[in-house]
Amino acid sequence: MPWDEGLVNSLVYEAPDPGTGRSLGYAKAINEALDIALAHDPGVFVLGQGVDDPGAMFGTTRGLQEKYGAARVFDTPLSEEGMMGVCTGAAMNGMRPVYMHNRPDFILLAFNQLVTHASKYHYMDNGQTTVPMVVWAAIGRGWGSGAQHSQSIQGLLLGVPGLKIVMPSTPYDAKGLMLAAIADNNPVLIFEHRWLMKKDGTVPEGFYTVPLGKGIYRRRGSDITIVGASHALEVALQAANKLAADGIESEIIDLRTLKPLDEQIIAESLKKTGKILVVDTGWAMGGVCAEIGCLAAEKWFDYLKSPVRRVGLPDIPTPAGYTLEQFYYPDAEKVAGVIREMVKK
Amino acid sequence: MPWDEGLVNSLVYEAPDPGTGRSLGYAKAINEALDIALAHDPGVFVLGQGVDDPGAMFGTTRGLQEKYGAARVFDTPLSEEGMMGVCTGAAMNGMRPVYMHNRPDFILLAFNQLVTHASKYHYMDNGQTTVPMVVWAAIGRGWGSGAQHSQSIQGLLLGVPGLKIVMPSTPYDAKGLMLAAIADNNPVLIFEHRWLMKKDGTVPEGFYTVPLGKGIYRRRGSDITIVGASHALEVALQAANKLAADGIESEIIDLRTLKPLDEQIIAESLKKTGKILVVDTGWAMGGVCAEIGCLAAEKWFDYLKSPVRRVGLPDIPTPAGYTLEQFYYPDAEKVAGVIREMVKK
Amino acid sequence: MIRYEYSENGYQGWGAARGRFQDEFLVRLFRDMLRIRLIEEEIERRYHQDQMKTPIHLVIGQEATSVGCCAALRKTDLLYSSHRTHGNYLAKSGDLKAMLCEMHCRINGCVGSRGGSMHLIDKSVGMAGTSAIVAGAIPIAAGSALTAQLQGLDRVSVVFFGDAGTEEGVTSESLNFAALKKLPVIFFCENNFYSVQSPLATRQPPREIYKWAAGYGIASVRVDGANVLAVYEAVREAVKRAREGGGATFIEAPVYRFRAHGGAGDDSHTGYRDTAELKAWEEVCPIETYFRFLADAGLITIAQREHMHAEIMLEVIEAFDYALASPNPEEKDLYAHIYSD
Amino acid sequence: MIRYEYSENGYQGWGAARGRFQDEFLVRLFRDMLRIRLIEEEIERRYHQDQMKTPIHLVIGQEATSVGCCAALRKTDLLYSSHRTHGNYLAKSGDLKAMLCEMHCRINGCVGSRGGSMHLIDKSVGMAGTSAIVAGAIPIAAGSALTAQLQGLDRVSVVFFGDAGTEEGVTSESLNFAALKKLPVIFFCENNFYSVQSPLATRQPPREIYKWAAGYGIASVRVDGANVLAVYEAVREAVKRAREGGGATFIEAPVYRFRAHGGAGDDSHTGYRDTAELKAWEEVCPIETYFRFLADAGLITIAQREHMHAEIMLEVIEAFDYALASPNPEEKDLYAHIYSD
Ligand SMILES: Cc1ncc(C[n+]2csc(CCOP(=O)(O)OP(=O)(O)O)c2C)c(N)n1
Ligand SMILES: Cc1ncc(C[n+]2csc(CCOP(=O)(O)OP(=O)(O)O)c2C)c(N)n1
Ligand SMILES: [Mg+2]
Ligand SMILES: [Mg+2]
Repeated sequence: MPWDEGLVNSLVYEAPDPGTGRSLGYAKAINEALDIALAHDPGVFVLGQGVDDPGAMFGTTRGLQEKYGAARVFDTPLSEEGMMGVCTGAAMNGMRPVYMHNRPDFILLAFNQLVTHASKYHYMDNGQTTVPMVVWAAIGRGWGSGAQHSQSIQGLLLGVPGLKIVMPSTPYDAKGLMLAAIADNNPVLIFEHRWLMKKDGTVPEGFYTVPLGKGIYRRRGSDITIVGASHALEVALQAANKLAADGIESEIIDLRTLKPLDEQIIAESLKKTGKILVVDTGWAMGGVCAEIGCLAAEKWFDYLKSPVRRVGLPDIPTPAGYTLEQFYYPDAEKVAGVIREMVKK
Repeated sequence: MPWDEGLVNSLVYEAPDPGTGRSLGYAKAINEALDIALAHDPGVFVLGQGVDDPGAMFGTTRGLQEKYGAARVFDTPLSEEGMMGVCTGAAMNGMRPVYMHNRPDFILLAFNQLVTHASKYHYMDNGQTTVPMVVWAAIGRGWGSGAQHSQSIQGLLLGVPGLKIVMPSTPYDAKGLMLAAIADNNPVLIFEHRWLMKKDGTVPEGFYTVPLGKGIYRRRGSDITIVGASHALEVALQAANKLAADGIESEIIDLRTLKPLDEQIIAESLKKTGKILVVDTGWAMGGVCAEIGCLAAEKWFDYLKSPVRRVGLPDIPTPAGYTLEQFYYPDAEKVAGVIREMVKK
Repeated sequence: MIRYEYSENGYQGWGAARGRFQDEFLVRLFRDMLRIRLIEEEIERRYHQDQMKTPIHLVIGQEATSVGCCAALRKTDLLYSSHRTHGNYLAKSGDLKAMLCEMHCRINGCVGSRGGSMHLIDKSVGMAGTSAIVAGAIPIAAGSALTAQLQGLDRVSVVFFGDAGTEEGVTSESLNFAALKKLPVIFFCENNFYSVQSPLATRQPPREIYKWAAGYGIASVRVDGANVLAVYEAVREAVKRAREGGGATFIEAPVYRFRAHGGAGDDSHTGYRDTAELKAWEEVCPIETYFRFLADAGLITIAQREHMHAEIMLEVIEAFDYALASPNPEEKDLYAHIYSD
Repeated sequence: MIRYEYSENGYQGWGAARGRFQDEFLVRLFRDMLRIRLIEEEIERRYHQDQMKTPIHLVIGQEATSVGCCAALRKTDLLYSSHRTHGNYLAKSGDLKAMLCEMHCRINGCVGSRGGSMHLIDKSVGMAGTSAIVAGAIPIAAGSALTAQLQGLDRVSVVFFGDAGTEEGVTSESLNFAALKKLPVIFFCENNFYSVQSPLATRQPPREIYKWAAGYGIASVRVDGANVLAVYEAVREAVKRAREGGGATFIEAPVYRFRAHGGAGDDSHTGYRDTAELKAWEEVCPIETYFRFLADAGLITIAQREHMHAEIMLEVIEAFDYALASPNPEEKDLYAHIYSD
């Protein structure tokens, strides 16, 4: 079944993860993180539709049931709200569930448990309860995913107190952030992107974490600050590398965690460049782009030399067809165009 | 049962709806709108938990079942997702459901039907289907509503293509926007606020609509532009009136509709004042405040003379206790303080 | 018109109970019910003073379910609850002072004034979590039971909910999962025939709730919710099943709330239910019928009851005084526990 | 290991059918199934060419349910579907060219290239809506039925979904509401024992799906999903009930998909199901068993079948050619229908 595969393979990743050492695939990096967590902590369990099937959730859960048993790595009924509640109840009692989803769209079924329960218990009962759980999903795109199988929902959840939101963009981070998320005592959402699943990168063996709430520079430059995460950053990097030939030097910040946000790194860069472009895999309106754009105008207004810009999805449901998708999703060309305009100003 | 009542009555509404004519209560104005719509269009039906009970959804649905029958005005099982789907299916076939909720929190149970179905069919099947439905809810506050009964969720929905979002602040608007929402061929969310339910104001008799997507000036001034809707605007008005004594003249825009947004009126005012404060009943982060704040920095950067500011809720779940609530919710004093700071700059 | 009738036999046929249970135990059940009643009546009496700025959902008339159930549980068993928490919290030995402090929005409330009456939680006694969202705690209790199963504990998790709770899809999902995994969980449905002011008939087709639940392939029973011993026995059996690996049980207990859905006093006069219906159920008040049963068995006298009453009232008044004298939160308290370290 | 067995009797005992139905009708059912099969096989054959950039969920092996059901419906009755739409769309007389254009992402696709194969919709023939979300269309169909009831139409709404669809809470909510309101709706569950690669046993406790559905107080039956006549009869009865005001019906039809959950070809070799299981079900292929039944009854010959086959293939190839020659969308097309006026 070509389902996304063709497109995934056609993406050229021009900026591999820096550093030397073992190179590993993205999905395998997540697989390693889960393996280490399961071995390390008997409280960890992994669940989700098909985590034990031959597809193994893009390979991220491959071999885990064989190794840790069907009690700790298990398939679920098609009951997203119920299973989110089950995870919440388990987490409230000392377990560390990792609940895997093929697509973020399915998490919308569980918003009541996620937004009104998991994220609130710790505060609501005055700290008696902690809810250490990880909810993982891979954003769909391409091959007819369409309006109901392609939604990036991080923007919908950004405002919800008590949650943490992580969006890795390299195999290194995918592993390190997963381990950090599992270790965290709060509900942590990890949004992956399908098109990163076949990316390779340097991944250290064994246990390490990438701290939640800390961004990282992926490219240094002084003309403009580009802020984002996950696959949107990949596109921005491609645009930035193109523009370097014209002497435009972009500074690119990979936020890694959208909530809590690393404001310091953004401020530092913006102070230097005076220009900020926010990119996201989700709708530009009312989501991640809006929050960071507003923040810039609120906290770092004096640094700003030109209007804040955002590149996300237009205010339109995702069309399924291939040609329409090309018009719908911003590509490196489009991002490069925005950067050019901004730098000219 | 005092449940909110005490607090509702203690609010003094210093700025009644302008205009002469009949004065009517807020809930009664909605009741009239529903009555007119039911009489006018046999496709309209009204449903929700308790719409036919003695409480009658704050009185908004009082007498409607007696007048239009139990087939068109009916109570529902506790099945928010299911009933949202029922409304969607009915709307797809030419009906105009009005689905009433006591609290927006309950709509979180129905996000899959609302976000992934109702809002998308029209686009997804190339315009074959229209989904004319109204989803109404009153934001809870006070008297121990707490984290699970007080959520303002407009910010979570702002980014979702295909939806419209309305937040009235006067009885006049409550009636006129409800009639406009019912007449609209798209899914329209109306978020009311419990503390407005006892407000009185001028309300014309008979049928009229307040157009969706058009804001209105509630106060003219040249020192600062304050943008918002619903009860947040009420607080801002109180603050502005206070400050007028000190010679600070705020311009206040009632957006009425958050999506689609009346950008023109904001731009017009901001051009004059150069300063913008966005207020909302929801979390300041990632929601309505963020979107409008970002928009200002993106589209009207050249007008801006000082940092964009926002006043919404802190990034904390709502505490239930009375004293904690006083620290949690921004009041007129707090808003006045922010305005003062902004005008000084 | 009486829409919903009491269809059980009270304590008829329970004469043998005296032999099966210790006298003290039987009397304690009475005291526990009476205590809940008196606490709630005092809350009700003081509610109009607006010192308790919190919604209340009284269990007056529904005391036998909480007391009968908790008598069959260990302290380490976990109880989850809905908006109607008072009876659950008290029966599970939740601290009364902490409860009243919470209801008075004081900083030493059981959840620091963050939750109010819908979030009476005291983990030290296994009162483990509540939800103000109908059915919200049901999958959470299933998750709690999964934990016990994964950790090899013989702990049982119980969740209380109302008849309307069975209409939420998540309840079906939870029953399915509990049946699939044979979870040590008890789903306790207090069917009081109303959801706020909506009668069951406007929300569910004619069918018996416990039979519907049996469709998930778990043990499911109906028990007289006005009979504390019947409830105790049903829960005891369910607990035994759960501890022995036999999986989940659904219990439907028909009960009747003597007060409005929320707030103080009855609201039958508004017309959604007939006062005659309330009157009929008051006749089978779980406290009075049980008192007569105990008195007939010679286990309690009126004088003893009066003494018990006075003793409880002393405790209650003291607890109210304590709550009223307790400090309010300060601004800094708002900022604690936003995230857990 | 064969985990899920065919447990019905094929066309044994259906000899009398010939008298009950018109010959043409009986042959048409065969042709309709064969046509779906041939269309899908052609889609499958061409899928690796990557001209169809859309997920496909083939119904090869499950043709009898769509065909038997739609034969009992009027054009004005409405059909709602899931991700597995091809059979539903074709059986409800959806336009083949528009379907293939949609699958080739062409602007003249049945939904203008916005939906792909999971959103084959053609309202002109009552193919009224689909959802790519499991169980997503179920409450929508209930809403559609409510509309008919409110408008006094004798229109029936039918919704297809898989076994996994019964695990979603919203399905329970929909059954409850349909039972409560006696809605003219048919819940058609194609139980193919798998959800993607997850067997039923890892998702549901041992119980029969149709018996569970009966717990909602609606008519509920199981019917042989490999027998087009049995399906037709069951739906006819359900339609009659719905039109006469008798309310909803739940139909469980055990079926088997001969291909992978999605994409072309079988994937049994990956190990989630035994190839022997597939083989066993292929033995009771709904098309071949019905062909033998018709042939035995003297209603069709091999030569006639070959002619039919050729005729269909002509239509199919033409439709593919048409789709391939059709124009792609342009940028402006992205912006139509964001909101409705
Ligand atoms: C999901 C949801 N919808 C609506 C409400 C409002 N509400 C609060 S309590 C209640 C009644 C619930 O009835 P039932 O479950 O029978 O419990 P009872 O109050 O009778 O004990 C309702 C509708 C809610 N809290 N949650
Ligand atoms: C809510 C939701 N969760 C998960 C999925 C992913 N998914 C797509 S089809 C499918 C299998 C559904 O199985 P079933 O309902 O039995 O239908 P079948 O494919 O067997 O016809 C799954 C899990 C989805 N589309 N929606
Ligand atoms: Mg009830
Ligand atoms: Mg299936």
